[in-house]
Amino acid sequence: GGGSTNSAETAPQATAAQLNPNADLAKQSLMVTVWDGYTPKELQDMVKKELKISKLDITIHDTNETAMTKLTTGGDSGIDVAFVSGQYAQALNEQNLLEPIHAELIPNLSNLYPEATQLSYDKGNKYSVPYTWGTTGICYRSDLVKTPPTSWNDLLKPPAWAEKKVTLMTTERWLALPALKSLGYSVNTAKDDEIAKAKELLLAAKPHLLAFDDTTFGDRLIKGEALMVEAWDGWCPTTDAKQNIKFAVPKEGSDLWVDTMVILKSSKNKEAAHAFINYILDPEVHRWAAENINYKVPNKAAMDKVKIAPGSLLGIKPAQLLDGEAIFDLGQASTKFTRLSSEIQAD
Amino acid sequence: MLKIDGVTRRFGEVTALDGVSLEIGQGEFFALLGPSGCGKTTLLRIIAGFETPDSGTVTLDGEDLLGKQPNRRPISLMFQSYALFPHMTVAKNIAYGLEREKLSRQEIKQRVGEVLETVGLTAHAGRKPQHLSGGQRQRVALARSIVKRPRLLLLDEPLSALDKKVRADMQLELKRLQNEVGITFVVVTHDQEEAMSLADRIAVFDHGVVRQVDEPVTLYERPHTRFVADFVGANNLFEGALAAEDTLATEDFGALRGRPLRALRTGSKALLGVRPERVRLGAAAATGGGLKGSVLDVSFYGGISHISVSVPGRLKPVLVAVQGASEVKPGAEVTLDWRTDDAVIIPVDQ
Amino acid sequence: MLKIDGVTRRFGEVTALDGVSLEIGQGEFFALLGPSGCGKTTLLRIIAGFETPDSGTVTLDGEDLLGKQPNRRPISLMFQSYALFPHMTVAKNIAYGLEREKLSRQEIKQRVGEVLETVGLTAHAGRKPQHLSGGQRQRVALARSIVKRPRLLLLDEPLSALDKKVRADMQLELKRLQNEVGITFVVVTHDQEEAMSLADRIAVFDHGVVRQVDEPVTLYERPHTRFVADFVGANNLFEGALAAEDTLATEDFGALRGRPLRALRTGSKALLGVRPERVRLGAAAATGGGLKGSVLDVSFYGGISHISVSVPGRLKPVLVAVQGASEVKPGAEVTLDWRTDDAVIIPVDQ
Amino acid sequence: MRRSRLLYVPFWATYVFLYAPIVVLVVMSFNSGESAYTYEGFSLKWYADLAADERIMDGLINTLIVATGSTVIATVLGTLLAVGLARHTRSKTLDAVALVPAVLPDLVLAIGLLLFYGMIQLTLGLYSVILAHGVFAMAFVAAVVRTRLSGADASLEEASRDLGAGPVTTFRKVTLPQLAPGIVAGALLAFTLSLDEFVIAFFTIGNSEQTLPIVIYSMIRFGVTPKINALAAVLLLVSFTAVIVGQRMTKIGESRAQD
Amino acid sequence: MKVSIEARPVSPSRGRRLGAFVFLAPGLTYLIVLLLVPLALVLSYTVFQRGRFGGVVYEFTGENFARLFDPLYLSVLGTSLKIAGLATLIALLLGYPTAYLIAQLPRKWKTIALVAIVLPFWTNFIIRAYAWIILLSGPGLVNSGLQALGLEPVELLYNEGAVVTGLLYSYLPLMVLPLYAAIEKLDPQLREASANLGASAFTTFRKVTLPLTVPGVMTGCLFVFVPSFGNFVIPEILGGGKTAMVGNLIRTEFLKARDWPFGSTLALALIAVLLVLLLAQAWVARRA
Ligand SMILES: Nc1ncnc2c1ncn2[C@@H]1O[C@H](COP(=O)(O)OP(=O)(O)OP(=O)(O)O)[C@@H](O)[C@H]1O
Ligand SMILES: Nc1ncnc2c1ncn2[C@@H]1O[C@H](COP(=O)(O)OP(=O)(O)OP(=O)(O)O)[C@@H](O)[C@H]1O
Ligand SMILES: NCCCCNCCCN
Ligand SMILES: [Mg+2]
Ligand SMILES: [Mg+2]
Repeated sequence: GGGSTNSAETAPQATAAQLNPNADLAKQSLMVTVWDGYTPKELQDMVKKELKISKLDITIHDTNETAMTKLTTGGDSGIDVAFVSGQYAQALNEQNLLEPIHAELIPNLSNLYPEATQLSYDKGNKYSVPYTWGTTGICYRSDLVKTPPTSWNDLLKPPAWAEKKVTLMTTERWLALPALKSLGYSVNTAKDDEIAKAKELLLAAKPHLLAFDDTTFGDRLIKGEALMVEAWDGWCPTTDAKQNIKFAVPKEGSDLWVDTMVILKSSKNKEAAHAFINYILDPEVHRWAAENINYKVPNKAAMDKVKIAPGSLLGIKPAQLLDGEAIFDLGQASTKFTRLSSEIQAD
Repeated sequence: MLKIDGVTRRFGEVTALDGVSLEIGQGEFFALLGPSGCGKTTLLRIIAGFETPDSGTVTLDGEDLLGKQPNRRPISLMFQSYALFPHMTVAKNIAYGLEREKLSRQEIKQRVGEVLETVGLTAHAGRKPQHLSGGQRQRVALARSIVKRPRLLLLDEPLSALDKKVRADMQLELKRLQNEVGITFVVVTHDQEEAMSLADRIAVFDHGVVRQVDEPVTLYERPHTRFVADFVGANNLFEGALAAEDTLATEDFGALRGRPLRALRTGSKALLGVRPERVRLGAAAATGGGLKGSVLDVSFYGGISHISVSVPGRLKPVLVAVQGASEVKPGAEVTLDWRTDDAVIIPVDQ
Repeated sequence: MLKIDGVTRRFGEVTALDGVSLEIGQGEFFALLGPSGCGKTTLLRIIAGFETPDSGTVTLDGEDLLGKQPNRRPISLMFQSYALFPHMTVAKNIAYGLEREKLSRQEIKQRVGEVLETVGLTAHAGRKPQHLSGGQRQRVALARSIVKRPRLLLLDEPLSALDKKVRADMQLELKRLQNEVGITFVVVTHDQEEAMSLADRIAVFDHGVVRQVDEPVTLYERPHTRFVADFVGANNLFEGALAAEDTLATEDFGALRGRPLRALRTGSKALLGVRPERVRLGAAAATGGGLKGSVLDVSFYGGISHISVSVPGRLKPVLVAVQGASEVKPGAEVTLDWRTDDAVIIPVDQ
Repeated sequence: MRRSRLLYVPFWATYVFLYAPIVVLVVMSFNSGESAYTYEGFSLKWYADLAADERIMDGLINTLIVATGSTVIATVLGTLLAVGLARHTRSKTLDAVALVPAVLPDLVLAIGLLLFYGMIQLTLGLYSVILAHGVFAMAFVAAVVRTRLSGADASLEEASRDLGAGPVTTFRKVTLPQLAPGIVAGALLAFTLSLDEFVIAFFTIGNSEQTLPIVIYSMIRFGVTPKINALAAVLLLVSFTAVIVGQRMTKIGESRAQD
Repeated sequence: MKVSIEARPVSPSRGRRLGAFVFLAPGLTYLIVLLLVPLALVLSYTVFQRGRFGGVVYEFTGENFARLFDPLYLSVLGTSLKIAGLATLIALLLGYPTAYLIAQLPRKWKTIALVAIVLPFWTNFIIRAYAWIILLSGPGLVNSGLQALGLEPVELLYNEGAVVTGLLYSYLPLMVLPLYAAIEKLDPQLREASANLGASAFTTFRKVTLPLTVPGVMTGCLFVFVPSFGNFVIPEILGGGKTAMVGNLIRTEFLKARDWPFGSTLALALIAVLLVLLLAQAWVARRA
């Protein structure tokens, strides 16, 4: 594991607090914000028992955006650990809100795949620790499609039998992804002409879509309302017993996304926070999490133990994932994607 | 024309109308008179269609009225509480009914102008009702209902808020409408003089029951019942039994003279009524069959003076009316008498 | 007691009150009389505190009233529109003012009971105002303001919706309150008989101006101005110029006899007024200085008959009042005259 | 007076429109299948599921606390404000200010309050939501009450003053009862809006609490389950019961007040 | 009772100032602290710039306002006006007769009918929106019904019509309640007078009831239009993310682009549009 904490590249240097490895955790409590259903239910009790901290509160956010709002607005949010996607961790760090990771307090970092410590948004895990990772592809009804999709164009220019039976995601970076990839561009492009071309493609696609959706696409497939959807692997219900649902990464390539854990600089329980992350990275714990939430974890020790259910996408290997392009925050240029998504909607 | 037959209306335990039957002729000026709360407004509201009787029928020229929507009845009602539209000017309020008849703008304007002139509110045409005085509002309400020239006009206390002068003008106007336009009127009024002078016939109500329907002079001079005798105009009533054809025997005042209204058996209970203006006032010394009493109070009412005379054996003083200011003073001893023709003997309804 | 000084109130272009000054004494029964829209209600509202004069002062026993909140003035106003609380029963409406004085429940109950008895609504104590007839509502409003026994009671047309009997009872009650409780009254009424018989003094208003303040008989018999002569009671007016001490020279009727109200220069313009009940009606053949005319109309008003006689040279017919039903018939030729003392000569205000 | 029969068309249309989806929700809550769309048979399993869901139950309680608290604030302050605006000032500016929360997108108010709470270093909790909901709820109460007040008969208030009541007593005894239907409608509106409010609650609630809309919003993003239908059915049942009990209580109260 | 008589202006006096204070102070204080100050904070952002990674940096710029006039934002504004206007209009057409009839029901039924209007709203707006999906979607109830009748299924969901339906469903009670409050207080004698003067029920409605309840209509329209105009959840759920309204833009700027300055500027624009509408409405009301 990459334990170095002091070699910053692009990010402003954060100053590390002095932490006491022998702090009495019983005097500390934790508030963690995470997506609903993204940690197993029993985690709360187990953490308290294992770490002997006085209290663990788990609060829920529904999207990265709302987590960002909670963390960046106003005064002390009271949150110690937040689960956010990689590019948002990057943005938080840019705003100097994150505590550098004290690798010495997280011995389990060594369980991570080496690849997972060198991701573009945070090389060397200076301020974030990956929790899950995956890619984006096409999730489809193998029993209803005439031909299985292989290209993003199958979504963007759906064949007649899929007319109004496909969905794309609404969150702007993933909205743009199919178009950018089918045009052969980078998902992290900031070039106006490339974004303009992607827009044209998406505008042409809009009349043929059922909807823009990044939360209930799995449901729609199960009901048969949609036949092909843009999906994150973890949410593609390939294990659903009743329907034949499959997942494909289009030939033009896709992304690599990472959901991470970060520690807030404002936290007063930093030792407990590190202990919490360390506990998650325990192979047994992380394995159990993966099996329960159906997302792959970047923890080699854990993945080696994972029981993979038939049809599950947990079997995708890190090497395959690394074919994807990691999404990172574009700073000022990210507003171009906002505009793109507004233009698509308003059309 | 208008025929009301056995109409009854109850509100909870209150019986506002109790089997009322009336017939009102084409072009008649008909007045409803009766104590406060006796059911006058209720009757008008039934005719206009805002209240449904519990039983009974109402027909207009033989046609059933009760089944008709209020707006399809050729009837105008002036509400006792005016019910002016607060969001419309005086002129708009008045024009409202005409506009419903789809008259030309020209004609509406002209007729509104005329009626405004009639009620003396030309200067107020553009004002909203809330900026008018009480009497002005009443005149707007009146104007609004007469401007339609309906076949039947129901007026609920139309002039109660007006001073004598304006009231006289309005009365003239109502008479004119009756005579020239041939409108039939049913008017509620508590003002007896008004009823007497305007109406062709008057119905006297009491507790939802019609007591008597007659022409004014008949009603005044030949009341059928104690209630009517007492209610219509001032009256001095004496109880007793018929002694001879022209004589009522009373316990306290001996025999009193008067003319029976209808043939009565001697000995049957009856009431003698004599109007204040028929009572003659004499000096105490005067001999003869008069009642003796002493003057209690003299009050001056414009053109006439009312003298109340306390007569031993009577709770209520006897009222005497004389023209102009009177010379008698309170405390004076006087005798009272009247001509036999000036008093009526009324059978007592048992 | 109550002193009103130079009070003026304008609403836009309308001047509702124009420099009104009045003084009303302790325990007095004071009436305001005047045509509809002349400013009576406005004056009461100013005294009660719901309207502020544009200029002028109002004091009660020397103390400035205008600065005081309405609820701190020892004054009750009975509203012309009643303003009953629709969500309270009759009893609650009446008790409202007493509750504000923090009287004991016991006492409130008793006093409400008494006043309900007085206005004849004991049976209606538990009803809501919207379930009452017009006259019943008016009596509730009256009861509500008299039950407080304020020092000053302002009544705006308190009896206009009541029939004669109830009205007489109420008048007696008001008089009793004045005499026994010593309340001072300011009453607006359009009913001249009422004003005449109840009031100690009457102020006659016209277009926001006080025309004359006097005792009833004086007002009736000695009107200062043409307006008052014409407005108060029925009158027959003749224009002309003073010819001699007791004679008015008119263009169309020659010399007419009457007594001037005050010393007048011969030749100055004046008006002769003679009341209908003072006019003597003679047969046409009768000789002497009377006016000649023909009977236009005879109408019967309860106790008296009004005869209108058209006299050549006059637009308005001359009114004659006689007691009882009259024997003259329309069309009859008659002569009219009066005693010199029965007519007044009024200087014409230029 | 008879009413036009035509009026009943939109009247019933309104109720059908309002209740059709509700009926669907309730029927589907008894679905034995997993699908929210096709009814497969009768089952109460979703109710059992619901009862076991602590988050939903906690959310429900929090929501009721918030709605009650903010309705009380809004009703009291909103009514006072409406009367003040209608009777005690002619200021158009104040009128406008009172309407702002009603014309402001939730999101802007939410962000503004979040910034403001941050600025004064307020630790968020349920009460911060109550205060926040109070803002828009008050505007709604004030607007409804004002509507009723406009054109109300001012002479009643004068009569009360004349009978010796001060402004406060007049308000309590005469104005308030006259306004009652408006106030009830306003309070009902405030309560309803607060029960359902999501955005503002989301931003101003403490991190350890959730209101029901927040719970549902996060649950539903991952697909509709009939458990949610069961929740809707239970909420309806509770509301119905509350209304009927309330109705009974007022009736008892009234019959007592008769004597 | 006589009309709504003697509503003469209360003339100013000393006690009125105290009354004004007692009635106005609590509410206004509340609004100043919890509305105006927060709003000022947000609006002050309109002149600043977005930070590189979101939020705000305190450097002045006029760019945010310039951006507003981009045809993109103008077209979204147009769509929002159209959708919110339609929802408001239908709400009024359904809500007025409903409120009118509720107001004439006997007391007991009145309460029940009124509560029945708000009852559905004591569930949850998202659940209700999903109920519409069940009804309208491709395999949903309406289409199943159509198919059972042998008709072609129709596209009901994920279009502007569905958004209007959803908004209407969400805000209909906000129309009915103020209308009810306004209609209920009308003196029934005014309607009687109108009928007596020959007006049909409809004319009475048009000439008497409606004009006298204009304040209620205005309030109701405001209550429906405003939250519809600024809505973003319903367009998202029922519009399938294919329809953008101003609310979506603001939401996007605040939450996704984390461009608070521009988000605030959009919010300001939204408030400005509403203000213009309010003023226009007031002007029309005064002329009428
Ligand atoms: N609020 C107001 N705005 C404008 N004008 C008004 C207002 N109130 C009264 N007026 C006008 O002022 C004048 C006096 O009104 P006031 O109510 O005092 O009359 P009044 O003598 O009581 O008449 P009435 O006997 O008809 O009740 C009238 O011409 C009336 O139209
Ligand atoms: N809506 C109602 N509910 C209950 N009782 C009523 C209602 N309307 C009238 N009443 C009662 O019915 C009786 C008759 O009322 P109505 O209004 O017809 O009297 P009225 O003869 O017009 O009296 P007034 O001369 O005082 O106006 C009264 O006792 C009244 O209290
Ligand atoms: N149920 C947990 C949802 C987590 C969603 N992760 C989104 C990944 C895209 N960054
Ligand atoms: Mg009546
Ligand atoms: Mg008046």
